[in-house]
Amino acid sequence: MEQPKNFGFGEDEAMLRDSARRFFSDNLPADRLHALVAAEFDPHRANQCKWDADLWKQVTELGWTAACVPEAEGGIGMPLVAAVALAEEAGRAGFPSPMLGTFNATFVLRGCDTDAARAALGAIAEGTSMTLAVTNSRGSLNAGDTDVQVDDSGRLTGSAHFVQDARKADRYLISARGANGVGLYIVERDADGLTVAPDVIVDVTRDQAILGFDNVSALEVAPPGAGQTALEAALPAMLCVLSADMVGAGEWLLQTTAEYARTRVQFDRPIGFFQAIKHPLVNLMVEIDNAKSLTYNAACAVDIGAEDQLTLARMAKAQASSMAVYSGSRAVQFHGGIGFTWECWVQMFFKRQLHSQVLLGDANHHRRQLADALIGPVAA
Amino acid sequence: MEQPKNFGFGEDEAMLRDSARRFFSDNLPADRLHALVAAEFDPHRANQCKWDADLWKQVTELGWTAACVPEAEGGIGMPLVAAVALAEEAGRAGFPSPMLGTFNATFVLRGCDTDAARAALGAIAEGTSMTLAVTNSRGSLNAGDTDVQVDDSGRLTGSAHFVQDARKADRYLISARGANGVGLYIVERDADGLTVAPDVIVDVTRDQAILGFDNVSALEVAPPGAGQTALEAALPAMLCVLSADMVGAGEWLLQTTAEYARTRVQFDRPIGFFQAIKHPLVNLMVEIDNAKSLTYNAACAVDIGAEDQLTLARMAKAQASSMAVYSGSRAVQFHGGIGFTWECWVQMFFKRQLHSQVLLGDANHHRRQLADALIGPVAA
Amino acid sequence: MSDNQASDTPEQAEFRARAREWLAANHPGRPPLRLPQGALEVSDPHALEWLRSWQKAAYDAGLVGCDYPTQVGGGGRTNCQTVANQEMFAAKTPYLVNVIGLGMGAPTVFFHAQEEMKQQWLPKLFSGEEIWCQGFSEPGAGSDLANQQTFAERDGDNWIINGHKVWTTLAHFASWMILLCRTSKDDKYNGLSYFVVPIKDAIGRGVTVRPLIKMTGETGFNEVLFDGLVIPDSYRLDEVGAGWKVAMTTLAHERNAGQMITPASGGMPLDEGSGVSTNDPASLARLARNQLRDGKRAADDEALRDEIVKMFIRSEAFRQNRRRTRVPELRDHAQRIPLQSKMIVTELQQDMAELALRIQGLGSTLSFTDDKAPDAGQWGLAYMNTFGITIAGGTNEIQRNILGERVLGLAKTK
Amino acid sequence: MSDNQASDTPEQAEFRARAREWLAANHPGRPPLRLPQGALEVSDPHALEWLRSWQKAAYDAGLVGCDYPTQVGGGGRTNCQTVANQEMFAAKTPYLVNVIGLGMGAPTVFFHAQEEMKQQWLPKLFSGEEIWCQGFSEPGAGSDLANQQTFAERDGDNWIINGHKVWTTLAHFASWMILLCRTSKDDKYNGLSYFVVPIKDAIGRGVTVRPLIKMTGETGFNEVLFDGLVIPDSYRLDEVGAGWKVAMTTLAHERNAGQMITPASGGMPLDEGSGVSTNDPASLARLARNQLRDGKRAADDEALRDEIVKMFIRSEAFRQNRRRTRVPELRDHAQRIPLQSKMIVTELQQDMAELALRIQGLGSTLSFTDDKAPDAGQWGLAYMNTFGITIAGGTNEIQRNILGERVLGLAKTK
Repeated sequence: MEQPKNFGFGEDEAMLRDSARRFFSDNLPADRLHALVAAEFDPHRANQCKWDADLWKQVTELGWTAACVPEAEGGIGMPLVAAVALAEEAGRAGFPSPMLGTFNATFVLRGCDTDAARAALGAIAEGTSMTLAVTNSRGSLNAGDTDVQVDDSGRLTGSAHFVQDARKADRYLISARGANGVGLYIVERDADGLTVAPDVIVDVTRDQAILGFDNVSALEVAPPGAGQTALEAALPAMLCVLSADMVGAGEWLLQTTAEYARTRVQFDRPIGFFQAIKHPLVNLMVEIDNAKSLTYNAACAVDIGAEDQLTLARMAKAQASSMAVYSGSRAVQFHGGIGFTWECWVQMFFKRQLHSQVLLGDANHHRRQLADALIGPVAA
Repeated sequence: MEQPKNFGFGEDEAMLRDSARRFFSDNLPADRLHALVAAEFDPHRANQCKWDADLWKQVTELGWTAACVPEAEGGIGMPLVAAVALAEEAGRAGFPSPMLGTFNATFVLRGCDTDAARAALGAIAEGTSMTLAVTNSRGSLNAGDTDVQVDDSGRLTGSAHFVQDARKADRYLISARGANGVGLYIVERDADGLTVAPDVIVDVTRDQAILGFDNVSALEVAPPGAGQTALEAALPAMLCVLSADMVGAGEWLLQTTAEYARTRVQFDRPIGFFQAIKHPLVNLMVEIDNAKSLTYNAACAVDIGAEDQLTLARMAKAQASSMAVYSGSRAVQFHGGIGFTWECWVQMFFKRQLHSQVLLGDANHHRRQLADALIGPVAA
Repeated sequence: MSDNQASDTPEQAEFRARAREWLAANHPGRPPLRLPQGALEVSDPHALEWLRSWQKAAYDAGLVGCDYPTQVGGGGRTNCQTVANQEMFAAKTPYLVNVIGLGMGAPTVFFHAQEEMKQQWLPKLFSGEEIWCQGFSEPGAGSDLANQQTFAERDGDNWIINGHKVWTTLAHFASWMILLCRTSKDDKYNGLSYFVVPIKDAIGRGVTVRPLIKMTGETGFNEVLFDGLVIPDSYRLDEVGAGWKVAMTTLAHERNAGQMITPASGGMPLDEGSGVSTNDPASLARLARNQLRDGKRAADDEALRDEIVKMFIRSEAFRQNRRRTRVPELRDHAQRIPLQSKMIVTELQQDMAELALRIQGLGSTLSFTDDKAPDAGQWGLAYMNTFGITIAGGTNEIQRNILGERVLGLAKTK
Repeated sequence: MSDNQASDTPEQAEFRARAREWLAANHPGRPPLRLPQGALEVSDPHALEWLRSWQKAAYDAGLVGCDYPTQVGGGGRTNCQTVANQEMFAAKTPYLVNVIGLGMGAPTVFFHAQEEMKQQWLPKLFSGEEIWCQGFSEPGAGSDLANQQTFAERDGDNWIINGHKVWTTLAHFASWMILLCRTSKDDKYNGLSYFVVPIKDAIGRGVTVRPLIKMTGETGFNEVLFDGLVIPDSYRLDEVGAGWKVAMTTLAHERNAGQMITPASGGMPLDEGSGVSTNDPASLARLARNQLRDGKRAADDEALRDEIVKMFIRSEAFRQNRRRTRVPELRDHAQRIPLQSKMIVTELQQDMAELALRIQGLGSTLSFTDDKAPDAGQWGLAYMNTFGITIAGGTNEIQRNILGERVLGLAKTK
């Protein structure tokens, strides 16, 4: 299939991305992020959820979350590459927000051909945030697995695990199993019978929780049977958005460490002089560039409906995941003692990268799936 | 099981090793090896087999090949660690000879409880060289697979492949399938009905051939059924000897490259100043030390009959194989343009290492077997 | 498998038997509270007291400081500390808490202090009654040890100390610090001198100790500020200007390449239930057998299996390398393996912990303070803490320089 | 998938259509003899002639030198060489044999020679009538390009050249060499000057060409000795003492970072039967499906599968990186990706070939001159030849320095 010029990344997308970059550099430089999520530190901390809800409100007012909502539902109707560019900037800022979840929900809902889904997309365009609650207690990556049951009257019982930014999102998009298969449902955060039990997580820029459902009434957006299809169809887009976040965070780690290597003097030389620092930083740059190019390519493939979009998106996530671990590891190591402290901003991105690498499957998982596509299945 | 002191490497073994080291430094420094195997170069060369048969005769007269033959058969009765030390020195010299094959045959024959096997061990002690012919055309690593058949009157028909140093060894130790399973047989190099069809190989310090058997009369050293057991029992020892060869060759590559890095000046400094050279050489040193310690440990485990000897020997070969590739690769790279030429001695060891890594199974093969032993089998 | 006994001298054999007997009868059992992964992370005073009483018991039984002369509180034995360490490890004892004192303080004091000061300091160091810390790192110095800015100025029979040290592990409990500082600005190396300085007794009188928080959220190390601390000249080690030489004694012992073997106890699993040991690849294998990934056991994923086996191989190689260092005939260069040891073990631990996180999948997102975290969240904690050790004591980048220069004879990278 | 066409200018679109049409009618078909893996390995005069006739045909069709002015034999077009290269690759044409001339000689001459010399040299360079080689490397110089010892001494209107160059690929066929040499011993950088010197016509009159044998056993490169070669001053490029500056033009183009796009043809599989392409991970997958290891297909070994997939990912990333360089909005630094390209592609090829050898197992022991070798022994040959490219043109170690310094702004390692 012929791909569009420039990954379909045109003037509108560039303008949106540039405004996002300015927004974060004005509103959430790393020192402010640290003050927000790490400064008031409790060593025996409970499950924190520190974020700036006002900043998020501004983001929705700027139309970022409306970007990929179809024009028919009141959105801007931009391609996935626009969301990818925004996610890359958010990752570069370590932005604590329900942005990834809202993008994920957007692409899932776009695959649900129901009025309720269209209405939910409209709500997103108007600023409502969402997150997915589609993972069971064992962290299964199979869209068909869920610990939530839906009864005939559309009420949910059970639990959803590893729900990202659960205390930031306004609504949840839940997969639940009914008699005829898996359907998708929306529940408001303050719904009766819903409990949000926060996890204590390592990442200081996110929050995560277990949702408990006790006969909770829900809005059906995909009927039983159609839910799994919609989730699977949205997987390539979700992988792209998450990979872009990791690319942005990786670039922050690279540039911050390079800056440190330019200025920190040891043995009478800036440490960037030493190839033991210089060459791994170059290798990290290569890993980031690979992840970035694969991500934009995969997003473009999604936008044009290419057949191999899942293969290309898995490549992007596999590369982004291994890069993510490397970026954090080298940034801490090359910052030396300082990099090992809570005070240093590096730790926030280090942890965000570790968290991101396992979301939606790590590098190993995706490479195993890719092997089937690229080499052929293992003989029985 | 309690292991003996010092891996069982005592004064006798040290003396033998030291004399081997002196022997090679006197008789086969790298320039002489190059003159022997590489100087007369034919770009469209046929299957060469260049070696110094007189030097090999001296080696047998020094009693190296008798070292691990039991005293009862006229040998010295030393432990495997002695053969390992000799193989390490031979690898360091890139010694073209049937030494590895003869050691392999020694350990296989020690596991065959027959008079014919004991007599064959006696012949080894007296200077007869041997090599194994136990691999089929598909390079199977399973001792039970063979393309040679034995009939009721003990005559062999079929072919054995990837036979190492086939044109140097006096006799072949062949696995052949009869009605009651796999037995082991000895055939002289000049036997009637035997053809030796040389391969053209990359390694310039070895030769390799396909043996064709057309109703060849053979001496049975292990009856049908017992051959596979004897081959399998000798595998740990064979892995140790081969790993030791790779350790020696790796050390030659390390020291030669370090010497080059101490003297070669670029950008007004010896290139060893640069961490892009220094650190990989240190990493190579670590890989060699790991392989060496694992090899002596595994050999010691064989000598005391430890239950986990195969596990330990697989660890040694896996480590030695990955080290071997790395050692050759870095030596060529750091020698720069010179390292890329036929004239440079590095190429001989580079190719020997590539050859050794795949003999008896590469790193990947052994790690897969180790996984079953260390983690448990894969669930069905 | 162990060949420890096979090579014992008569003195070692006798000592080993007594140690084994004593340990069988006197293991302190499980602690009444949760201990951190290592002595360097101890921040709870109750944990300190429990560990200190174990160290005292071990010292009284002759298992700590065995090879030091009796005059300075040692056991007066020859090559017995190694035996003691082996037996304590085999008996799965808790770790010794005065780890900086034993590993760096004791040999430095022993080789460089005046006789009467050795007799004052060493017995309480061995017993753990007085905790020691170390003052090498400074905010601007990093791996360049000679770049010390903390200054000691002579004032008659005293010295007045001003400056700022960081990463001073255990300083919040320490009675004494071994301190490298500058006594002359004219010469980078010869302008350094080495002191032992009081910490606990001098707090508020020239010494301030402030905790630093690690990226894990744990405390355990500190920064120490000196503001006109006055100490007597008898606290000086070796000559004025000989600080660099003394520091080399400290560093050699830190890298396990010094003359005195460091007393080391350990082996007790931190978590009886899980049996997690972040040092042991068998823990990884167990984790993989217990962990589901995408509906399959992680232990059934061949690519992960391969990664786990690589850890087993590296771990076994490390053990066998140590064994080979005791065989002079199988060594190429006396320092070749000992100088690798810190670098290898720290990178192995880092890679093992990183692999564990990938085996855990989504479970790895949970903090050790979340009860649901697999293996009590110890792998994530271990992963982050390994950066402390790949950085501290000379980064592993510096270790590679040292190996390349000392063992392979390559030109100095400076 | 390709977005080549989508971004064409009108001129490019028209040119593309014509190129495509011509190529469909004029592909030269399979060669009558076995070609080596690349132009740099050509040593058989028959192979040279066949390849030269292809280059001449492509030049006459306007596919070589498209963006150079018509006065110097070029096509006088704008940004059409890229289009020609894409179409030739898609049409699976043979490679262009005058590769050093096209990639380094032509832009260097074009930007630095006198007008009449350009007109003399460039048309025959483009057509392949005259083969060019390059004289940068010397026995003692390696990656330190400024350390040239070959000396050119002024003698009225002439220069007299003495010295020794190595790794001069294609010198045995070359009419001309671009030559960096020293004209003053006083200044390392400003003492260099740059010349074009005759080779073929001067053999026996001050020039000796001797073949060097590569570790693979192949020839293809040489050493060239200059013993009093006399050349006119009109063969000098740019000013006396400007050699370093001119060399930067050469190197920038060698690294695909220069102003002129190098004419490049290719894509024809070397071995029609096997379909092996040592550039393509699909070849690895195919090899693994055909190869038995220990009774199982290599393609069923999950750890090998994982390694193969990593190659697919790196290969796809390389393709997409090149695509991204054409999107200014998605670039962070103009040179960031172009400067990576040589390093990445050479290491990818090296790693792919090394993996192939492990997939082949015992079959990898066989030389390309053994008929039984799997995939005609091309992987082993490719593996060894990749060291030529990880070393040549500035080792990849130097490439990493350049990237760290120019793109990340790190201090120069010198």
